[in-house]
Amino acid sequence: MSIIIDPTKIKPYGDTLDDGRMQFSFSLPAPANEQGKEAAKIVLSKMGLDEIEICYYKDLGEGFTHFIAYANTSVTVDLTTIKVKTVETPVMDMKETEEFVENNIGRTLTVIGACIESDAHTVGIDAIMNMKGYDHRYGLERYKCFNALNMGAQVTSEELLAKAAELDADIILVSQIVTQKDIHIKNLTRLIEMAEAEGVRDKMLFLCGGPRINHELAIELGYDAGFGTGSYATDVASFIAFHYAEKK
Amino acid sequence: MSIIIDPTKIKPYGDTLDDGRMQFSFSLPAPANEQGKEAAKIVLSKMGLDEIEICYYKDLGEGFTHFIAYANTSVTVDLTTIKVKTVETPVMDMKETEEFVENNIGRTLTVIGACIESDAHTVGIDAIMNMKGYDHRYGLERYKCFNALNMGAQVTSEELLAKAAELDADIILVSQIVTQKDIHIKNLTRLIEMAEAEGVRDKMLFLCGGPRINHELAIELGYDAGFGTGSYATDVASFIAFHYAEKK
Amino acid sequence: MIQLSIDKKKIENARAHAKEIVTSLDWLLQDYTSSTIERTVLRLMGIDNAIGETPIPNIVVDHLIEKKAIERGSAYWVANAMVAEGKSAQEIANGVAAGELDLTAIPAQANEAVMKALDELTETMLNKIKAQTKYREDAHKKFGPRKKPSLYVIVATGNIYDDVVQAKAAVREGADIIAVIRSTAQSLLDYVPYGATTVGFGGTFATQENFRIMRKGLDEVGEEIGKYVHLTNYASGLAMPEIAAMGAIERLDVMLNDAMYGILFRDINMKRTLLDQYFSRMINAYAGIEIQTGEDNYLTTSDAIEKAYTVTASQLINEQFALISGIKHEKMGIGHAFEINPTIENSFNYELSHALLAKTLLPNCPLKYMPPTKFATGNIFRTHLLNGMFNMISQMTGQGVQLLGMMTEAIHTPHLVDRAIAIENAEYVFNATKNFTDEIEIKKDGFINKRANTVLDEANEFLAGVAQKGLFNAMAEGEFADIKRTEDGGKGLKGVFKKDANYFNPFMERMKAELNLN
Amino acid sequence: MIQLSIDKKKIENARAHAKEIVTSLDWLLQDYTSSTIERTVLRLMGIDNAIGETPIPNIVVDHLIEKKAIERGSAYWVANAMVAEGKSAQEIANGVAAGELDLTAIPAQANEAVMKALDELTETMLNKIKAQTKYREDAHKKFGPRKKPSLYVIVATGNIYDDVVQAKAAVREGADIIAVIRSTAQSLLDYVPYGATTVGFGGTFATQENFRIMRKGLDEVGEEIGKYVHLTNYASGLAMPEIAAMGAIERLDVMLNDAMYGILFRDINMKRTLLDQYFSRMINAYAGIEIQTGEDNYLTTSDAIEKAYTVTASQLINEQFALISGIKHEKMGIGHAFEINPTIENSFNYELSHALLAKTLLPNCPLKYMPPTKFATGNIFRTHLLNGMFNMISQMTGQGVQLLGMMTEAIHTPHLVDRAIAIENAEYVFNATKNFTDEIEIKKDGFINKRANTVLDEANEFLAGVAQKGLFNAMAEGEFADIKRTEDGGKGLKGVFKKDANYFNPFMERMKAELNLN
Ligand code: B12
Ligand code: B12
Ligand SMILES: Cc1ncc(COP(=O)(O)O)c(C=O)c1O
Ligand SMILES: Cc1ncc(COP(=O)(O)O)c(C=O)c1O
Repeated sequence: MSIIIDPTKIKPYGDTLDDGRMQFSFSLPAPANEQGKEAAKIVLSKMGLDEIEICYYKDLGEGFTHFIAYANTSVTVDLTTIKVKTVETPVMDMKETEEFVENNIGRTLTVIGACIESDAHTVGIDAIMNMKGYDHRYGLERYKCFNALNMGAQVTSEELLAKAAELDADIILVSQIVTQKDIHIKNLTRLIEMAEAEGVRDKMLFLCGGPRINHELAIELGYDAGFGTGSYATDVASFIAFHYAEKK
Repeated sequence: MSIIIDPTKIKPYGDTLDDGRMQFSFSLPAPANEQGKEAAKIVLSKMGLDEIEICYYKDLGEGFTHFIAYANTSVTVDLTTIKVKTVETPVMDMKETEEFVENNIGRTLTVIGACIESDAHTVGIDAIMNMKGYDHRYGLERYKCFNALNMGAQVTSEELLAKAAELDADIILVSQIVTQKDIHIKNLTRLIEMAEAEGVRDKMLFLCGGPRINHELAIELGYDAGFGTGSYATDVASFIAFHYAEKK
Repeated sequence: MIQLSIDKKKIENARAHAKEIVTSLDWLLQDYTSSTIERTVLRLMGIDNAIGETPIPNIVVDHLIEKKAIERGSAYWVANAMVAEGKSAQEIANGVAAGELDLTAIPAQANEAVMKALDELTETMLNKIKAQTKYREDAHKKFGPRKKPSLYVIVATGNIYDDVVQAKAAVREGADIIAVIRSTAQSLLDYVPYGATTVGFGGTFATQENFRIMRKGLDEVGEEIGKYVHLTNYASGLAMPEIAAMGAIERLDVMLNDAMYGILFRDINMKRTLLDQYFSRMINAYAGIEIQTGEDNYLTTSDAIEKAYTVTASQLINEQFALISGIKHEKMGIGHAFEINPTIENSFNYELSHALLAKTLLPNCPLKYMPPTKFATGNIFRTHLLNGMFNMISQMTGQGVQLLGMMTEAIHTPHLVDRAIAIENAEYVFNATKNFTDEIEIKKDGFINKRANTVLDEANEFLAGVAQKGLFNAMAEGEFADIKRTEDGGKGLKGVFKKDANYFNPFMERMKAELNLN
Repeated sequence: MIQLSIDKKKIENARAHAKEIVTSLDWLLQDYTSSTIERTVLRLMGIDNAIGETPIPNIVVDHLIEKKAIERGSAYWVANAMVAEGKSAQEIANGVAAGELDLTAIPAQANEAVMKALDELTETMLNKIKAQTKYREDAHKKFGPRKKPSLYVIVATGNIYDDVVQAKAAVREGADIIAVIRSTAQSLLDYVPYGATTVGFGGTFATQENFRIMRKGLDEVGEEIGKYVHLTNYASGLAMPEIAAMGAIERLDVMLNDAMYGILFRDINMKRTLLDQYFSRMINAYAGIEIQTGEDNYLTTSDAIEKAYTVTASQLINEQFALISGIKHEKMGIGHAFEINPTIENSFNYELSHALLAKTLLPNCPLKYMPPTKFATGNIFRTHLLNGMFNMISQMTGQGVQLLGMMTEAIHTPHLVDRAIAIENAEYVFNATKNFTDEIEIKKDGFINKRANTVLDEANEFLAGVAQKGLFNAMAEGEFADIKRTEDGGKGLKGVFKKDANYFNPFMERMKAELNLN
């Protein structure tokens, strides 16, 4: 008697299976009155929604009005056909990784990290690399099996690749936090193209991370892996370890 | 150099004219992982959105996940063609209405109000009718020009029409607050059909109100006017006064 | 904990007035019974089921009313028939329902035999209830006590099976208490619907089957996550004690069970309501069920500042009615609400003052605190923030049960995600301000303290007036919530009966004895 | 107001250490100048415009540097040429820019004539600035003082014209201060870009034209709604005093102007930054512009509890640097931030303690309070609630300027509606808790009081250490924000020059005199 979900046709859920109910909030250059409300309804109805309820609106000044609405979509998604690329290596803690590398790779790996180009947000790459770590996980600098260098913020792709060549790096870690106007895509693409041009793309692992990055996007951009919000040094270290063990 | 809006093609506005940016929040019967995130993206993309950013998701338990997203719509609306029916009579204060009725109608009008059928929410109709009023506006009971009776909650359509016949009412006020499963539409329709069947529809003004009611909907349902959130006794009293003055 | 500075005398006075109001109704509570009380007795004797929409307990009691035999109590008649026919209570009731048996026509059996039959039935049912109480206590021993303030959320889909899914999800997110909202106006039904609800309106009916389905769901998820989850519903309206009995049997943990709600807000006859609440509360007391009262209802129609004293007065009256039914303070979820207009300057200070007054008057009660509802708008962001301030006041004043505010309060009954967001809100605020009140003192000469004293003074004056003229007269004069109700008006008066000399209610007797009531 | 109980001695000690740190840099501040200081002088003399991307003041100063003549100060050379050629400052500068004039090749004119030319220019510009100050003061007389805490919101579209629309909308909704966010890393530009920005990144450049455009917009909407709206931007980075000068001319009201931000967070050479901030603050002081400092930056990378003392230490250092430039406490918007991990138990108590400490140390400053940013997530509902608690702490501790938190902080630079929702949040909370602190006292032996004392003790110890080893050595050892900077490292050192005996800066002289600085 419990509710039964058909995974080939899932829909948004408010409080009844398949009601399709969603919440919307947006502004329009329209007046804060019944006419504006109607305009807001039309926006939603053109998006294929019905049972549209404009439950709130407020004048924002300068000719704009804010609307909050609920409405039903008839869109369905087939969950069974969605295959997303994700990092699938098991996650080991620091000790396990150290032992694993010792046993399976038998040498120290050199890791170079940076937040590249115009981006100055180092907290993310620091979380992965710094000695003191983040959320009770030590960063790569503390791992015996890694020789880790964090170049910090606003490092150009040129500088990063030069340093990698200098230290004969095994792994490159790139962080991109700012995403306005898709700047992260541009920067990440620039780096990988430069690496290809220099013929070093396949000599190293290229990993990237940031709040709007996931594994799928990273692969698309030509990287070996991508790590989003809530990633830890353990995830990255394990991925590196397994990858190099396999390669060997 | 200021931004210029074309009213025939308005679009949602985030921070740049015509960016089409909107906020979404919804749940899906999908896992809280990259696959679920992709499902959420597909829902939005099937709604015609792009630049989709799933900025948050959280496991709700029992197989459901909550998603918060921003995305751009390409939908535009022509504001110039939207004509909404609204109550257009000017709004007078109590004193003005009393004088207006005295001068232009010359008799006391009988008003009967009720929250009909299953609905027990009286605060709305009380706000319009009760002596003490609401938000610094007295209710119709205090107007010298009205003979007002508030029948309260859960009054059946039959009872309401019977009372109207008994008192030879001029105006009927109906409140509907509960809107689940469109119960308000059903109730309002039932009343007006009953009035028609009894041949009294045109003998009285039929006004309705409630948070999901507007003038347009009221007209559609066969009423003379509708009043939504934020209506006051002054709005209703003025409408009645002008209407009867015109009729005379 | 922060303290108000209030003269103890004032509190004693107010309480004494409330006690006077309640004890002056002794004549009613001791000498009268009602149709639903008698149906409750039958249910406790094990009689269940319905024919069409009509429950068999209703058929049997209506039969006794028709035969003018109800004054002796339904227990005797059924037991007498059982002895005479050698059948079970259910079989006898079925016979009546089928029109085959006239209970009053069966010859009187030996009194001892009848009493023995009743004793056995009483013993069986009370043991069953005790087993449920023990189950609850054991579960708490195993999993620890309920959090304070507890997170209370409602499910209101109208389909009990959907409700279970939503309830389980809420529990996983941190809910401590699940309230299954009733289909609207069940108060007015002079019976308890039968079976599982799948298309209720704004909720499901309070039925024994629904109780059972939800209890099972909550026990499952509770075992899984290591928590005893409380279940609540409404023992309210024209079938109040029957619902209480079902709750006792199906192990509900909390029951909305107000002494005066039915009179004021549902126009149920006052004698009927007061009688029914007396027995229903006794059942709750016996089963270790925590009751909750409905003071928030005053503030949905009246102004929360102007009429704050009505909340206080009602709290003290509800307390006295609970005490005479054997409910301990630890199980009295006396109610109040965060319903001050948020545009008012210093609304936070007002709310804090009112909430602190409630706690000061009823320090050992798991107070039930209702969220902002009236001033919730379609602006979900603003409503979410109001709920945050409400949560903070709760944490600051040591409320017992926090009815979580929903950001969509002004829009729809809660969606799955609304509940999750509400729980997250409360958990953040409770944790962030956990020991805040250890850090501060309330100034004696400040507004908060003065305001609480003013409200108490007003309540005191009000209660004194009511005590003087009597509760019935006060209600007739519209003293409560501006609503006028008369002693012989309202629904359900026909179901009130004066007991005759032979009247016997084996359950009430046993409960009174065990609860040490006179 | 609530009070901490803190030994006055401790505060005096800490302040004395900070004073020692700052006064020991007197040799630098009195004997050196920088390229941007000299460009500022030129701008104040009325030189503007750019050739391609390069502003004319840069061309002239670079010319003097090349000719090794900058040590005498740019004012003299231009004035000398003006007298010699009978041209305006701008004409002379244009000549240099065109490569037609070598300022050092022009024969030295009579000293009196040169001084007179400078006097006139100084007089003109300082009168212009005074007129702006008077305008501001008159506007406040007409419309009343700024609210406290003031509502401060940012506009950051990257297009100054879009910014104006959004700023006006925000003002209509209640904003008191509009901050136009700078295109990222302007700090590193050793010049001030020219003209209006329409495609900035994460903001528009701080340019004189942008200042003018926004000032006009705000004056318009302000007149309309009857409020004087404050405008703010960043006087920060390698062109710090030039931006301050432009702000003074275009009537900005507030300027982000930190003494050490550039050194620590932008790797600008320490001598350069300290020199530049000295003159820039003097200009702000002269123009009645309120400065704001950037202590929040420490907490975006470090833990807000562990490193709370670095905020306190920086506040006291910033205070001393401000004082020696003539800034009064009423115009010192010393910074701090609500950046404690919200999952921490009693995070509210910690935040209250820290915010109260700031207020206790700097009771007369319009403290600038930064919102939760680091722990903002994509969950807009939760972030909105955090902002509500942040607003409450601000109201409770009498902050001067509330940088409103945006519910979309973790997602994008604010949308039009995000700002409106943030303003509504603050207005509700401020009003609801308006006099809350009149109602309570902080316990002397409680956590909040102890915590504040601990932070102050830690800051004291830290400042004592820095005072002992000197600010430069302390920075070299990474004592600030775990960042190591050396005296001769970092950007912009090449722009630092020792003044020669004939050095003359007519604006600094006059400002010092009028501000009563030695
Ligand atoms: C702290 C902060 C700053 C600090 C940065 C200090 C520093 N040294 O890093 C300061 C104050 C300097 C700053 C400045 C600016 N910021 Co800022 N900032 C933030 C803030 C508040 C927090 C970011 C953060 O530290 N998160 C915590 C870390 C741990 O999370 P994370 O970065 O996502 O990292 C995790 C994962 O993504 C992953 N990861 C990240 N990188 C990598 C790399 C690898 C290899 C791997 C494996 C994993 C990985 O692992 C990490 C741990 O789990 C955000 C808002 C927010 N709450 O997100 C805005 C934010 C990112 N900033 C923003 C902006 C616009 C700016 C400015 C441009 C503003 C301006 N005009 O001045 C400037 C310029 C900076 C520049 N040039 O890049 C915007 C970006 C908008 C967008 N989507 O593009 C945000 C979202 C704020 C906003 N709403 O406007 N900022
Ligand atoms: C107060 C209240 C109650 C009180 C009502 C007390 C009373 N005597 O009215 C009580 C506690 C009894 C109650 C009960 C229930 N309620 Co109720 N209640 C509310 C609440 C909190 C406020 C409504 C209110 O008073 N608003 C203030 C008034 C002034 O505004 P208004 O009604 O919109 O009226 C204005 C205009 O609409 C207009 N207007 C209204 N009527 C008319 C008529 C005319 C002629 C004119 C001209 C104008 C006009 O003018 C008024 C003044 O501006 C809302 C939530 C909310 N914040 O909106 C839920 C709400 C309306 N209730 C709801 C529900 C589901 C119920 C119950 C069914 C729950 C249950 N299962 O028990 C019951 C049953 C009631 C029933 N049978 O109808 C839902 C409705 C969901 C929906 N959209 O359908 C809401 C939205 C709450 C929720 N989120 O679940 N409720
Ligand atoms: C005490 C009490 N009983 C019952 C109810 C609701 O049930 P009904 O609609 O059946 O009266 C409420 C609603 O608030 C209540 O407070
Ligand atoms: C004092 C100060 N100056 C400047 C900035 C930002 O400007 P830029 O990116 O040019 O350093 C900040 C940013 O927080 C700041 O705190």
